[in-house]
Amino acid sequence: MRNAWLKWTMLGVPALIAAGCATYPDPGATREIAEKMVGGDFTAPAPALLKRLEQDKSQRICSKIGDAKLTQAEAAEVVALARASIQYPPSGKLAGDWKIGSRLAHDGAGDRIQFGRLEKRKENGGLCQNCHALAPGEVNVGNVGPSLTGYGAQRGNSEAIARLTYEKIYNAWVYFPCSNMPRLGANHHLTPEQITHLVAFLIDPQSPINAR
Amino acid sequence: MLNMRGGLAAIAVLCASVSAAAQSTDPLAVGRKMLAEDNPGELWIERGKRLFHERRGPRNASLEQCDLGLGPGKLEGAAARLPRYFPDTDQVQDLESRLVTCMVGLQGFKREDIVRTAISPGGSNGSDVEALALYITSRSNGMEMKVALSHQKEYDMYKAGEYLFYRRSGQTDFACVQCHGESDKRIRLQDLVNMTDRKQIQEVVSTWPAYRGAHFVVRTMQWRLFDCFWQMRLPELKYLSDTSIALTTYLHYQGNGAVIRVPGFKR
Amino acid sequence: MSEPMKIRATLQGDVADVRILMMHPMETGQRKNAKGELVPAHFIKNVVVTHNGKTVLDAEWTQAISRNPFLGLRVKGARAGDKISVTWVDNQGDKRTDEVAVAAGS
Amino acid sequence: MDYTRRIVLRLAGSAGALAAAAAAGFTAGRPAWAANRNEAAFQAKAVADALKSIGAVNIVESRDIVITAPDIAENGAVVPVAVTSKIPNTESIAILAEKNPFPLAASFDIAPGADAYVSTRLKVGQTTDMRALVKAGGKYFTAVKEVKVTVGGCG
Repeated sequence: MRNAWLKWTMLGVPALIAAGCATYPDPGATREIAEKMVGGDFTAPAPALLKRLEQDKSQRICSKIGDAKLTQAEAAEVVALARASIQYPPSGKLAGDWKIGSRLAHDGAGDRIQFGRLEKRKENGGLCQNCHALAPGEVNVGNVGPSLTGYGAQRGNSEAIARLTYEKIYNAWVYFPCSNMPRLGANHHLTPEQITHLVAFLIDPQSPINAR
Repeated sequence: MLNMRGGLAAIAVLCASVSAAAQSTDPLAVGRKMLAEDNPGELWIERGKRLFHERRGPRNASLEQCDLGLGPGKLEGAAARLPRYFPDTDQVQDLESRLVTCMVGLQGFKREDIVRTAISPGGSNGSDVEALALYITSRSNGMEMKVALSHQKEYDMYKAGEYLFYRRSGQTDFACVQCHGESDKRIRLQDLVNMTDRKQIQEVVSTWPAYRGAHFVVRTMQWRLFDCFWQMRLPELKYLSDTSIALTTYLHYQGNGAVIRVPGFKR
Repeated sequence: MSEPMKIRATLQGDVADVRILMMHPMETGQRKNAKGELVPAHFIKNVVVTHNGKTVLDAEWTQAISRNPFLGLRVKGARAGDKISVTWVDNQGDKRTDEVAVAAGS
Repeated sequence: MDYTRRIVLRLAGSAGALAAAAAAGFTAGRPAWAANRNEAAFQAKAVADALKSIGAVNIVESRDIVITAPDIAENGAVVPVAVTSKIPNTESIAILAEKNPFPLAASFDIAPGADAYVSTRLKVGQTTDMRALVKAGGKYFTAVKEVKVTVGGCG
């Protein structure tokens, strides 16, 4: 019940209108007011970086307010857009080097903007550790996303699993439309090659994530 | 076990000593409690008070005539009702926005100079605005948050804030709600507040400005929002922007009833 | 030009619980500022706490003490109104003394 | 904002800063029970050397020393540590963060008959044993507690 209390406060609105007071703008007006704010309220060291604030179609669909639900048609559209976004590595090899993947999974930096500077590095981190449990016993891990401990040990490391895993990292919305998981490949936060290393980190039997 | 470099044959008895510290099951709890009990943010309050009453700026004036919504110089309870609409500026303003209006209007400071230095570097002595914002808010300590929506612009701000809370963009596809929409979630070890739960919103909005342990300075709500957008990999949120005030209006209004107790202590 | 310390001294039985916060950078001498210049070492070396003029604790500190330091101690045989005085001296010769009266416990 | 990370990394220091720091003294009017600053001990890079400089020999592990500190510290730049000694006639309490470049972080001389309790906050570069060294009745006692440091912070 995300916004139960909020709904409760909304009940007070008609009374206010009756009293001749100001009231909440309608959704269209709200959108206009808020989008105008977004257009003027941010700065970036390069104008092109301001484009990050613009929403693509999927992001617009996925920005549901409160408890509003995704319709089936919307979900289907997000999935179709996600499916179309996926690009595979030129080599065709979907599982790379789990050691590189481990480093990436524990790296939360890259591409942030503050005090007039863009945090540009050789490559962006994979951000995994921020939200997912990784190797058994690792303490400094988040829980916004599901635990990945034993990911490969439970699923194996077949070609089909490698492909599924690659696609989930590249664009999770193929399988979970509008989930909290960033579309790391589709948004060009990670390269296809980086994603193959993360795949290996998840499914390789040697990877610490699959340690017993 | 003793784990030391070099010859330590000097130690006579080698039984492992057990500390009585960790009775709690949460391994972080002991440290959090010890740090929060003695909050260095307290050191900023005196400074903010001095800055409020001192004659400063090109006009050599104090802030004693600053109207934060309850009349010139009236500080008790003022922060508890912010953001609010101010007819003289025809704007909805949060505490920091209104404070800057006073520093410009009464003391003659240049707005751009204040804005440039308002968010201090980590490990500095902090900015004047940070100290003033804490002092002013501390004058509402023990009082309930009581933000009202009555002017049309206040309603507009509230709804815009709600819209922005759920607006996803950028390369992480994040809106606020992606990290602050569920309870008992963490980014690494850092607890995330569920900003869709009234109790948790109240806990947050009543404890800013706060001493941020990792930065060794007092931080404000403006900073909190600014830093979230940084982590989301979005462009920099302008200090005192409408976006920041909309989000603050949205959160503060939902936090109504919370009892203000600043400075908070954040890890 | 140092900021005053924040000292709390509260009676619990005949022991004063003393908690001291100080504003000080406690620079290690190894940190670089935004311009890439080394920030010189600047830290409190010595802290002395007295109870009605009599020293009860004499501490030697290093750069390993955190920025905006905290010191907690307990003073036996204290009574409400007793004077607790704290003096710190840093490696650049800066010095500060602040004093409070012991408050009755709640 | 990786301020914490930077400050912790740069804790790996040189003896120079400490030596320079030795200059300004504060010894005048010091009571007889308070020792002068033992610069050699503070500049020691190994725990054993620090203990040697202090003159601590025949150190006995004691359960009468209680170290209160977090099992896991979220922020290595501010690790709270409190030490209580229940050993009669405690004269001083020293705190050593064993993995720090200069392990001896602080030393507290306690007036005869005063309460042997101190609480402070330390910068700790990495997961370490936190050691308390107590001098009481001319003898040395010790206890340790491990503190895991995750550095924390975003990014």
